[in-house]
Amino acid sequence: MTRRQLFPPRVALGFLAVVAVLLTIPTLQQRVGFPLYNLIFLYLVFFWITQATSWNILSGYSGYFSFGQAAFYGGGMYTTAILGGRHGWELLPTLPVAAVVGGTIAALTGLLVFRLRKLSGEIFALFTLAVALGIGALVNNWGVLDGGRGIPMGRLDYPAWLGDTTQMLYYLGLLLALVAVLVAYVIQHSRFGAGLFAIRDDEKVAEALGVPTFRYKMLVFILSGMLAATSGGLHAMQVGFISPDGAFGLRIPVFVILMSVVGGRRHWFGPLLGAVLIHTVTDRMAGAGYAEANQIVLAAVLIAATLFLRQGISGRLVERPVPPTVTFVVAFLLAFTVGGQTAIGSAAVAIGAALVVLFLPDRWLRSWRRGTDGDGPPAGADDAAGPAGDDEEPELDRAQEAGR
Amino acid sequence: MLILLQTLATGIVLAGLYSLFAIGLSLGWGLLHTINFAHFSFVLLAAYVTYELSTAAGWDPVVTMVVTAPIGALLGLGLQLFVTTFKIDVFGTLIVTFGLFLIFEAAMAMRWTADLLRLPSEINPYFTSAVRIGPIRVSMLLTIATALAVLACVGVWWLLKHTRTGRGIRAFVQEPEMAAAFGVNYPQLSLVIAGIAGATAGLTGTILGMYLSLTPTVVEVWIAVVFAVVLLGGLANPIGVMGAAFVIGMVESFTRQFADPAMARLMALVVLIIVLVFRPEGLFKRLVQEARE
Amino acid sequence: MTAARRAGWVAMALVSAMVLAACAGDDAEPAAAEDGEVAEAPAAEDPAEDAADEPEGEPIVIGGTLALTGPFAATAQIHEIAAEQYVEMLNENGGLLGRPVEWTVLDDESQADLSASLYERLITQDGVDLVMGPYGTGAITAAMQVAERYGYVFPHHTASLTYAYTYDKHFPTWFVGLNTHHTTPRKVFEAYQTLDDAPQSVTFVTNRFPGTDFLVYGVDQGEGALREGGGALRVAEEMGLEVLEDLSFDLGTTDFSGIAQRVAAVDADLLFVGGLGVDGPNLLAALEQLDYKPRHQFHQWPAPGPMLQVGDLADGATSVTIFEPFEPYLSNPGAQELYQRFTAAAEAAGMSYTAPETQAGASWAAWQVLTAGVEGCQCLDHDEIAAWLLDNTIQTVQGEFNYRADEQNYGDDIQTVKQIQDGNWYVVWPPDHASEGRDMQGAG
Amino acid sequence: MSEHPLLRCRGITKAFGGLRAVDGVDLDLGEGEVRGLVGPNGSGKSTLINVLSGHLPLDAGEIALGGVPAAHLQPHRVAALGLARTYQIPRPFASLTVRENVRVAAHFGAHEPRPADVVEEADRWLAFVGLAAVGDELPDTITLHQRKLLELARALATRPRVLFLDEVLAGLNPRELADGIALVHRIRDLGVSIVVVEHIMRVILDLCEHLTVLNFGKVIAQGDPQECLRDDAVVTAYLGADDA
Amino acid sequence: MLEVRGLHAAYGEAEVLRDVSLTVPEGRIVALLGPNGAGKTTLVKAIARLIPITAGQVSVGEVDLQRLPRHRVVEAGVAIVPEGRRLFTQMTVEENLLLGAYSHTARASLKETLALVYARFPRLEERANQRAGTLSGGEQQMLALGRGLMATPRFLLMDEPSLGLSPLLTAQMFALIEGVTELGVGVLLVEQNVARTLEIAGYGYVLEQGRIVQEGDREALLGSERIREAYLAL
Repeated sequence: MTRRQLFPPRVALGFLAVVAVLLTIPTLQQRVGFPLYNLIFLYLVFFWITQATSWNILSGYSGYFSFGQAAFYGGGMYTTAILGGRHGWELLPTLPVAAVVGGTIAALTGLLVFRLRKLSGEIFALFTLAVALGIGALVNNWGVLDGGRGIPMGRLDYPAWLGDTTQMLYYLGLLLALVAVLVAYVIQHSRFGAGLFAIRDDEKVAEALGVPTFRYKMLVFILSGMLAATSGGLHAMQVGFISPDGAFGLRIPVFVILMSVVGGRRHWFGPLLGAVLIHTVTDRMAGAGYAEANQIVLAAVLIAATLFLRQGISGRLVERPVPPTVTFVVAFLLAFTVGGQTAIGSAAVAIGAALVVLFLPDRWLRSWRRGTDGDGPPAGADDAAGPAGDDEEPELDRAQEAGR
Repeated sequence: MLILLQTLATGIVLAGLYSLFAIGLSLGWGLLHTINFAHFSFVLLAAYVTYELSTAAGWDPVVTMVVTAPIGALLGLGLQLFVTTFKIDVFGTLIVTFGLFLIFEAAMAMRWTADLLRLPSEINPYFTSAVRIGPIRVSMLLTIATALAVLACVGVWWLLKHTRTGRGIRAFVQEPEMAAAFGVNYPQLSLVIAGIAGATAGLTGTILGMYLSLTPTVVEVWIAVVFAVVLLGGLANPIGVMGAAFVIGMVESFTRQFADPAMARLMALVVLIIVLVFRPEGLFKRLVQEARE
Repeated sequence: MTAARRAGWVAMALVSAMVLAACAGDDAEPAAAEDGEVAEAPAAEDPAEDAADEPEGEPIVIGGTLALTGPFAATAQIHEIAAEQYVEMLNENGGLLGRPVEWTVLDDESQADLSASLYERLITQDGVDLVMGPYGTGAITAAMQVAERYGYVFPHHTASLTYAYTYDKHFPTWFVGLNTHHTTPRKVFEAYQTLDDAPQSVTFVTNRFPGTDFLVYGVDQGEGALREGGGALRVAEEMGLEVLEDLSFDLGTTDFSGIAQRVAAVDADLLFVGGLGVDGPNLLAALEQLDYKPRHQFHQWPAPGPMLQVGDLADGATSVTIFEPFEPYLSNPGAQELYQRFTAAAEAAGMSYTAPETQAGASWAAWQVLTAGVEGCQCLDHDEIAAWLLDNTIQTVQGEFNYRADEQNYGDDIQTVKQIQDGNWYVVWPPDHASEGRDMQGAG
Repeated sequence: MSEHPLLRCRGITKAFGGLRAVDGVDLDLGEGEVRGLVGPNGSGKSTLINVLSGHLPLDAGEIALGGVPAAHLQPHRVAALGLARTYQIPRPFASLTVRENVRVAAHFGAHEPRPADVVEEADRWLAFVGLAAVGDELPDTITLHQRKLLELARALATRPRVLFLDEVLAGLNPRELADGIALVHRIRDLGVSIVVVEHIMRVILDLCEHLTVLNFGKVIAQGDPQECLRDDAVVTAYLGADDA
Repeated sequence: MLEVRGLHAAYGEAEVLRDVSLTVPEGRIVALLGPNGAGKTTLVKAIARLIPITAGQVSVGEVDLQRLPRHRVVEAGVAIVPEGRRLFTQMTVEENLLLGAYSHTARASLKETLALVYARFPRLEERANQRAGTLSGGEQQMLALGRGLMATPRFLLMDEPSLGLSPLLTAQMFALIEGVTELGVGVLLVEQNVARTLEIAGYGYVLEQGRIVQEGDREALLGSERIREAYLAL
């Protein structure tokens, strides 16, 4: 909701500090010489942050749950692949085109689902899935786009000052993630965001209070599509070989949903948190031949988060910010220095520790602080878990209205 | 003319397989408010069971249905109990069962590895043999699937339409409060539906076990087309499921016969998108509808 | 459900995730990964074996990814077993440069982009000495760009988009020549021309998959360094075959009845199936339902087991190969070891088809190429390894490789044509490579 | 009926299937007027409000708000013209706090004057209805009465010229009822014109200067509340044909 | 005898019913009067166990309804003809009636009850295979009543059966309700329409803001100022 200032000094400083640190990392990497993979790892984190955040401003903020993220991601990826890989464009000019393509796909889909028919939640979700699969099938069959052969990316030119490919991906990935997060932040704290949240909770009431629901939904859909497609276009450089089933498959939607649901869909910070968390876990487990175990664990977390954690981790973190943050920093340093883990391994360990602290029942934490006194009812946890039957009464009312 | 009839016949048996696959999903969604993504896992698990029983124990693959159908039913019951216990809403079931789908997929990959498992021809004569009607030939296996599909769909339709249980279910879906007031014990009836839905998954699995080379991910290519049938069919309408499967089957069959075969799946998706835009409720009416939307 | 219990559930789930993640993090270290792999491999070592030269010193770490899970996992398994066996054999025989060899394999989940970032990780974090290519055209194409970025020698076994590989240190062992879309069909059609009932017409059925699509339809003009736009379709016309039907289908197609009807309707002399895996058997089953058996049939990359399992239907079917578990291939250097080790390991792993054929052969050859380069230059320097490989003839289970820099490191097409006869595969073409007493058979 | 009413409705008709839920209703509302809208159950009051606020498309009739035609507009356009409503059963945005609920309304609503600071604006209305203390609570943790007040605060924050109150006072105990009546008077004193739907006739008499009585979707009496309630048609509608 | 003693019910924190007690004898019509919003519908739902109560007791003879699982209340002899009919609109008339006899007790005499209902409402028999949603308002109300009777109840809770009906149809409906008592069924008739209701009800209760404020026989209530006050503030 609107504060008097969009960026209070604390928030602005925080953003600047994080960005400043991240900007120095490639230089630092060259000086100090820690593994280059950390850059790639961070690029992938940026990529997932961008994807998850772009999904979330649509599906988290406005409540229209989409399974069609791949339509934008794949659309952007193919734009860059066709223009760059086939027609020899430089990388940078392909990205705005990718954004336009993503925005167009979103706009057309939005016109269909929001104007022509108002599709309900589940149908909307499956419709977007059908659109993504449909575009995939089209790309697979139409030689102008691909025709099933796949497009090897080769090397695209880009301005030399962006450094080598890894650094270029890193900087551009960071930029996109920053844009995505800022967009999410600004939306959340603006009139636009207030309107979207209202749409999510009760579209009819929102409309009655003066929220131009159709315009807002279209706008956020297009914005989401543009962000995801730009990020997909850049990611084409990382993927190297673009094929329809890779670009329009289920993996991207699954992961962005997972990240946002676990991280929290109602806060700009949620998908960011989810992306860092899930990608770190996946990176540590999947490569090491634990793909199946990883899949089971992630799926279990998805189920648990859906059932018990309606606000995601960010909801909990907002209530209890300090102990987990401190735990994270301490655990990271310990693991890195004493434990001899890699930076990413340390991060995984630290995240684990921080999560444990985050989800310790309040009673325990209080009893640590106050000795043995642990009688009070656990506050917070209720709110974090969210109300189960929020919508019952409005449902009833809607039903009555329709019945009259 | 002959080629037209042949294409029609091919489309019909394809539709049979699609409707057998989709009927359980449609019932769960329309009657139990569970969009069961794990239906696909149930099918694949049953397919593996058919494979195991046929190769290791030497059963005729068709006979394995006496095992796979109950397994499917049990899985359906288990899921329904889970959904009721945690009071998951429609949308929640989609996410939760998708999680289950991922878990099943990984677990099956651990158990059966990623290797291609295929029933050898000598114990699976159904795969290559055909049913002949005059000059027209259709796959024996798909004909079995079609017979099962008709049995399942018509059976469910009859159950819903003409039995006390079916009346109770329909009444509850329309007016839960009134149905309860007149003595409908929904938790019990919902288990009946969940069991039937699961059993059809088991039957589908046996058919696919004979039809495909099994890998843990093989079922993914069916997701789009099966959801298309469910959405087009109008929820919980067994006859609608058959009708929708017929439409999709024909679209695919005719595309394969008279246009670029690679476009078949695309055409099916295009039909789905167009129909959803103009008739979000599907091509067919829901047999059972909430009184108030 | 009380709030406290909810939080408890979540905490449990997350904690277990993290514990696993942390463990995985440890195991991702090369040393530990080796343990994991050894534990999976069959413990069939013979203690009586004379440990001639015990390798010593710092291990040489070779990294790579394979599609251990996901849609390509069925075939990638073959490469995993082959690699394990090769490394085991290497270490039993004194290692590489006298040092032990460790094989770090990561799972790319059949995703090209994952493969690319995992190679980044192997090279820049884990600091592997050498890399081995992944499985699958997409993953290889993606990973090769990473190898190129860091100048690593990149042997790979199954990539099929020859024209796309311009990296000067990539070494293919799917050794089919740069113009495979031209040479492969030419070889196949030539084999068929030797028959008394040589086919006069052909029907193409093509999977819309990068490799198969390329082989049948060729490339657009000006793509890569190819001399021929070509593709099997064009080659067939050039060689005087009449193309009666040209059908393509989607990856993941399971219903072939419509296609089968069209194939049967035109009744061409030769059915050219540009498919992979079980496409061939599925199409044949659909044809069988129509009581139609093609007079001649060629299958691009069939899964060997399922093809044999369909019985009579596939009798006389041909395919191309670069390695088969019989003569003359078994006389090639290393072929016996491959055959014995692979078969034993595949049986132990419970695979349905245990004999090594093209896939295992390509994998083994890739390892042979890599170790030949290292032993050849007696170093781990990538430039020197590449230079040595380009300058020398490499002996592999497939035969001799002569890498030519001017052909994007491809050389001659050394594929042969194999055919199913009496329920088994035999090499039948060209004559000097044919299995003993076997030649190309016409429609019986 | 005044010459230039703020809200002018003529011949409003809305049918569901064969049933004419609202059948040619004329309704005027002057500046600063409080008008009661009553009628037996099912007489069409809620439907009328839904039609006037744009939730349901009307079949026939004209609506003008401040001289501007308001029929067939989307609800957010109607809101922009300055019409706000509450819901019989409160429909708060469940995932937003009480304060955020009001802020959404302050952000949108009537086009002008848009408040410079929605935070202050929202807090002002929270204080106005007496919910300042629970501003940070989620709607499902406050009482039903408070949720009804939240409905009010949210409607007021849209800066309406016309406000429909759909049974905001139902289910209150006598003391809450007295407070509620006082609150409605204070809203009227702000210059807002109000249509009150209410079943408790004493409340109607306390609140309203004018009354419109509906039965079977038609206006059966209109004018002074006391007179309306004595009207034979009204008595019959409520108590039955042969009045004792 | 249907007995309600000291019943309290609430939606969340708002108490909607406070200490309500009433009795319905078999074969008689008891009116429950009161203005809109007084809590009449809530009371009916509470008796039928469609909403939970916070205190009090509802019993039919010896049976305490609160102790039964929800779907067995109908077996204890209490059926409902709800406000707004709430028919199974997608199902046929006959299916609605058959569903009325869903309970085990009612199923035993299904055929006879159906014949009886058709005899009383010949209109329903004519339309047996028509979907309930396509009936006219009066026919729908008839069907709701018929469905209630199919449960072979000892007590019928009727919530505003005249809602939305024209005066003529209302009169017919009330005649039908009177007929129900001939079967020995006790009726709790919730109505706004005071005069009409008291023509057929011998006894009545007046509910205002969740409390019974008055009870008495027909004459006492008809002359009551309290009722005019409650309805019209006069």
